Amino acid sequence: MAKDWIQYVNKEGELTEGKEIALERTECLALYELMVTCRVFEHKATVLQRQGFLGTYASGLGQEAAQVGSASVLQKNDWLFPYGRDLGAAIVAGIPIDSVFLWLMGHQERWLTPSDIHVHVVPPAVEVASQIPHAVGVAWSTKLRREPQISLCYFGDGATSKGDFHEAVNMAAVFQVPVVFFCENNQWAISTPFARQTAVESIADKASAYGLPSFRIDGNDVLAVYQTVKDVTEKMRETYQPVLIEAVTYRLDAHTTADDPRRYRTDDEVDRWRQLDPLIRAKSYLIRYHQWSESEDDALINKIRKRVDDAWQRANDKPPSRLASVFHHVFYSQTTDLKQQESEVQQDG
Amino acid sequence: MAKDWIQYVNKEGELTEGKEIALERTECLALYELMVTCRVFEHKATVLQRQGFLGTYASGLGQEAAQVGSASVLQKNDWLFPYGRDLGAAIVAGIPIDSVFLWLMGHQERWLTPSDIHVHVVPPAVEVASQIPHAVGVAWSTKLRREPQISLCYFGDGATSKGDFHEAVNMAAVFQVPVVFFCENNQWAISTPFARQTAVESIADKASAYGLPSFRIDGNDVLAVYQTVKDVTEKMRETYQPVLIEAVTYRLDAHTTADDPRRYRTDDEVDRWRQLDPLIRAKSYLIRYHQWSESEDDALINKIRKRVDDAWQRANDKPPSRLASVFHHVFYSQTTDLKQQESEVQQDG
Amino acid sequence: MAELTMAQAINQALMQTMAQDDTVILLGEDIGRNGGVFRVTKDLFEQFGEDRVVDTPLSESAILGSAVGLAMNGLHPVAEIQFLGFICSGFHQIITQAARLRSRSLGHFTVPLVIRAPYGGGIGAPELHSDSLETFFVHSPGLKVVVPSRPFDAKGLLFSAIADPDPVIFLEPMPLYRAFREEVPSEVYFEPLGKARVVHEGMNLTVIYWGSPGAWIIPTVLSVEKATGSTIEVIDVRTLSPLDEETIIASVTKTGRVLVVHEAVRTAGVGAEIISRIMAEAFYRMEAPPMRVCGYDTPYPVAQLEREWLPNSARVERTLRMLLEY
Amino acid sequence: MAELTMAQAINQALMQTMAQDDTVILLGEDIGRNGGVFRVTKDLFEQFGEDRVVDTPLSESAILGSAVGLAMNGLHPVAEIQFLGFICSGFHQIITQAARLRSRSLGHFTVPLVIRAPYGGGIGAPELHSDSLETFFVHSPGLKVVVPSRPFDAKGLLFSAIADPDPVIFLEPMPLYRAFREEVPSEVYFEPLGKARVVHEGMNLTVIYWGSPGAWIIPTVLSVEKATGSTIEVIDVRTLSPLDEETIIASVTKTGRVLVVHEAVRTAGVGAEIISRIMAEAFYRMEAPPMRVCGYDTPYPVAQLEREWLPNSARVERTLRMLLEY
Ligand SMILES: Cc1ncc(C[n+]2csc(CCOP(=O)(O)OP(=O)(O)O)c2C)c(N)n1
Ligand SMILES: Cc1ncc(C[n+]2csc(CCOP(=O)(O)OP(=O)(O)O)c2C)c(N)n1
Ligand SMILES: [Mg+2]
Ligand SMILES: [Mg+2]
Repeated sequence: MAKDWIQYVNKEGELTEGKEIALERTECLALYELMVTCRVFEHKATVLQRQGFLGTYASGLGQEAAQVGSASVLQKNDWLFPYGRDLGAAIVAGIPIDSVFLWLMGHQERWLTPSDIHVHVVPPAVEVASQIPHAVGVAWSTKLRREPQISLCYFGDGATSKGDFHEAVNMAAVFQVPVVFFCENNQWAISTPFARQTAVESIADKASAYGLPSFRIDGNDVLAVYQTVKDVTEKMRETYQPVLIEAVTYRLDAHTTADDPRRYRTDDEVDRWRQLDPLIRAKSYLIRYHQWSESEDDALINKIRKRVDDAWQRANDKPPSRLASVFHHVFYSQTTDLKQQESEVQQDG
Repeated sequence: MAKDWIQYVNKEGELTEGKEIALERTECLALYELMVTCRVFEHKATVLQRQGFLGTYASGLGQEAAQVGSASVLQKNDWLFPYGRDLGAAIVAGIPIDSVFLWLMGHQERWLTPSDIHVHVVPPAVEVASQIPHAVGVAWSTKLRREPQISLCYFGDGATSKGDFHEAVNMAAVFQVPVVFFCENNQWAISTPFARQTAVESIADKASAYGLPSFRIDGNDVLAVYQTVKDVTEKMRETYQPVLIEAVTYRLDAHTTADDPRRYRTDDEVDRWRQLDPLIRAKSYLIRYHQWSESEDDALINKIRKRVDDAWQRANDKPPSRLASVFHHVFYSQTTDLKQQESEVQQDG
Repeated sequence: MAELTMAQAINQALMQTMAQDDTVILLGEDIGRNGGVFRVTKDLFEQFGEDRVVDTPLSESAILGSAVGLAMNGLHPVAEIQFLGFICSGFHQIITQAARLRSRSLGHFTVPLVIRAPYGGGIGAPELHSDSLETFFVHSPGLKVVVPSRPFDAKGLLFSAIADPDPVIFLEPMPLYRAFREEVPSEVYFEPLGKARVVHEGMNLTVIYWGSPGAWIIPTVLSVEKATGSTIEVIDVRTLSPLDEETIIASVTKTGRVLVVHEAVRTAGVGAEIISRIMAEAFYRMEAPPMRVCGYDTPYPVAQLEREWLPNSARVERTLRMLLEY
Repeated sequence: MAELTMAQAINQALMQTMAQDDTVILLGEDIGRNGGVFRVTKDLFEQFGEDRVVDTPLSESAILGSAVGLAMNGLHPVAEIQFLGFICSGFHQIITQAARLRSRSLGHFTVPLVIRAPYGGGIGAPELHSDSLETFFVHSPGLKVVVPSRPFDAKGLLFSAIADPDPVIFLEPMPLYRAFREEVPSEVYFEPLGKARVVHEGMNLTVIYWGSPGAWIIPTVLSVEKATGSTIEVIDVRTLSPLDEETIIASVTKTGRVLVVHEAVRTAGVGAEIISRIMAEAFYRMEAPPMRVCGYDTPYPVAQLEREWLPNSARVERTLRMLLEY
């Protein structure tokens, strides 16, 4: 479909003409392992949701290259602003899988952040685009302190229609603060196709309204994503200049487990994109250039399945939530009102 | 300063090379008379404000060409969405001057619209950018009815930083509804210079994010404004395609009567723009090409002064506002609550 | 008469209004081909086409703001906000714009707009999908606020809302969309805005509610009546703005005791307004302190806790007994 | 001690906090070189430079949203909204974001943010410049809401607001910016959030207010006291969230009569919450119906009508007499 995008590896897993890849085998394998982790997690979550263990779930199936390629660039104390479909990215950045399960269970310990986490991972934005100004503020704070940290802010194609996208990107450009605005253009916002979201053909085009550099990349090519985000952020750590990246990808699954995509898109379209599956591509690349084998692949998948299953076990073993927890964390010090309401509950209980 | 803008008449009042003007003397004079009306109104209002008759007042001094050139293109049943500095444009479109004075007085009969008005003039937007989605909705309604009416929506450079600008322009482009998004880029938003509003050099550049055609015009050249808006709207009445126009102009006066611009901008800058005063230019053009004379000019100004003075007289003669009026026009049918609150007031009164 | 769920009743009202009146158009996110995330606008796209059932970009402010413009020029837009929590990013277009255009223009411009939104808790949804924000609108003059709690009302109130010459916020309790069916007349009918409904008559206490508690309040009340020998009047307010003070005052004047139940957080909720009016008008008739069972003063909780956090049968029963013993 | 206006007292608090603590930064429209449209941030730009006193683009949502981000990473932003009415277009960044980030992240991320806004009526401003919207914030758990009514409180409360680890909405009554001066300590001091102030003691009636009525309420009360021989207790709530229920209940328990005065429209205003709490806690002590003198339930009126529309001395006096005669 698209022209003028950055691609390193084509859908057959071959290096795109004129491109070189600086990554060693182990580095490529590490990216692949993360993608497999996301994929296995997506499958597990979908199954658990069907079994009634999790609430409505928005799968990132098909967007693993975009998420892994970008999130794995982050360094210590960088910031990640995921939205609700970026659970894979959050896992890559260090949120434990069991914590993500707890979030999906609607457990009181949702999004518990380990104290030794390397990257600041903000809880996923549920209100579309609301996280974008936050990322600008955090980036602004790092710039004010002359620190090299950057903020990586994810959002979907739908989010670009929101005022918050506009106000935040504009402000970042005015103040030149180090945010990577990373759009996972997965072609749909629930049932709304990209063409109904905007009259332009590419999100990357929107950068010219703000005076930002922008890049359009093959979002199903993990190496293109990784290399672009790496180059962009290395520069950004010195220049503080914000950048808009559009990763062209596709939501292979339903919008959420409550959605039936057959109402609004064709199987044909989905099939076409299935052929561009980022995992297949990465695997083909590994086989072609790094002697990756099916048996190694199976072993990897099994290892990760076990890891995800164990995480689920830990999440499921948590004691159920207790209402008393809601009265904490509203404020730093509990107010008299909340103290009283908590004690009412306890009397009742 | 700017390149790539549309100009018909330069600051000496000479026709710009390669341009032709199709307007007759009487048509040019009509535009000039409207500009003089705006200017005389601005002066009168400023004086009345100082004398304590009016509330805070935002003068459009220096923006007369932009306002008159655009608003006078409107035809029967077109829609005008002014913002608070567009009182001149509203007068051009048919709001009686006394009604505008009442609005500025904070009188209950603010913005009383004559029933035989030709253009729908919405009360000026006080909340920056809030009118832009309204203009889109109205344009949408005319398109749905296959009617040729267009909506002319004014806003300042500051307004382009608002989410409402973005969401509305984007939506207009997606649905292709007939709005002229007309930005009076007067270089300042109160004390905030244009360069602090956006990192790009021109508002017209922002159109590429939405897929709209855009034009950048010399906003102090009434003929350039008139001709551009005329061409754009003629086409729009058939194609329904929205357009973004940036009229480059300058706010010669303070932001409002409560503002002291010497805190944030230099006299030099203001002086430079004074030389580009749209009235001087239009007058020079008339003198040069249409034998306009100083004595005719004086007579015109006097005629208009009288007209504005009379309007003020009528406004000032209105009986003062009565609190009872606030309980009407909240809803079409007064609610029991409001009925009761009104009667309380009347008992008190 | 067919037995319909509330989702079906609303769908039918939209279908019939649109068939009768081609100035009615719908706009919102995913309401067209997808029929809405709750399928409330199902089949309308197929029936009326994309000019009248419009999937918009993901832009709450532009949805609401352009709906204001549509309404100003004689159309009757029905805008959907996908979940009430997401109305906050278009809030100004309601509070400072839709609600004030009539008074701003002395009636020259008007905004016959309905804003529909699924709302309230209890379906295990993610964060921000379950908030009860009605107070914001009740506190904003120029808006009407309607909350049906059964299919019959939903249909009849929606007709009235669309016919109303002013902006109406029409809140649809999500758990009630498919909670139960009831007989709903197939024709067009108008339930008046601003009129509460006495659901159950009683002499000793008045319970006032709106929305989701409608699904369980009567059994709860019946069991307390049975256990205590008292009789309890139950009022479904249905319209939160304007409030039907008359019905409320008449009831508490008779009973002398009142409990207001709402899902919104307690502090500064609409329950406070109702109690204040009761105390202003029926001070000497009250025999016990007016009470409230509401959401606690915290952000809406995670799914595992919502049933306990929300007003529920146990909490209401306990409070009713306390009130009756006063 | 110098005699300062409230504008000066706020300015001094900002100046001193910023001098002591370089994590405090200001952002907003026209607060820098221009010193704010009310000159409240005067000289701060010159003193602390453009990195710490930042003129932003005209973007309420990005001001508030980026301030959330600044606060999340350890700064203490003080964001100014030029007039409270304009907060509505960034509303979600407060209600769904700033207020909830602590609970959403179980305390891992916090938002020590102060949002300052001039507010209230009485200065003849254009539309949307005079709205009292405090109810919205009081009804949103996770926010504190502060309204000073005199220079001394303004300074001491602002220090506390900036030191507070949670988001605080700090509302500055416009007519009080320069209405009067009073002695304000030159040093840093903290007036506690969540504590009301008994301004005047009395036995027969309690008047509760916040903000602008502070400029005229005492003379009004004194004249009623004199004319009736009663004594009237006057409470400046100062913090609307959390409410100082203790002080309020203690007072009405003693007086048995209450009047709440606020500029916000009456229906679902904070007055309703205060009355509901009073009736819950002091039902048997009340000797007369609780009353309210508030803005009427209409959009804020044109300048020529605001003095009559707002609570004013005449309206309050009349209601006090009525209450005392009950
Ligand atoms: C402000 C807001 N409006 C509506 C919604 C409901 N909603 C959740 S996801 C979604 C679509 C988002 O599309 P996009 O940004 O493209 O992300 P994707 O789901 O495709 O990954 C919508 C409308 C929301 N969460 N927030
Ligand atoms: C949403 C909003 N924020 C802030 C204000 C206060 N304000 C009034 S005019 C103005 C500047 C507007 O600048 P611009 O759009 O360039 O128009 P100009 O005044 O220059 O004509 C501001 C900040 C407002 N009216 N509305
Ligand atoms: Mg998408
Ligand atoms: Mg400007």
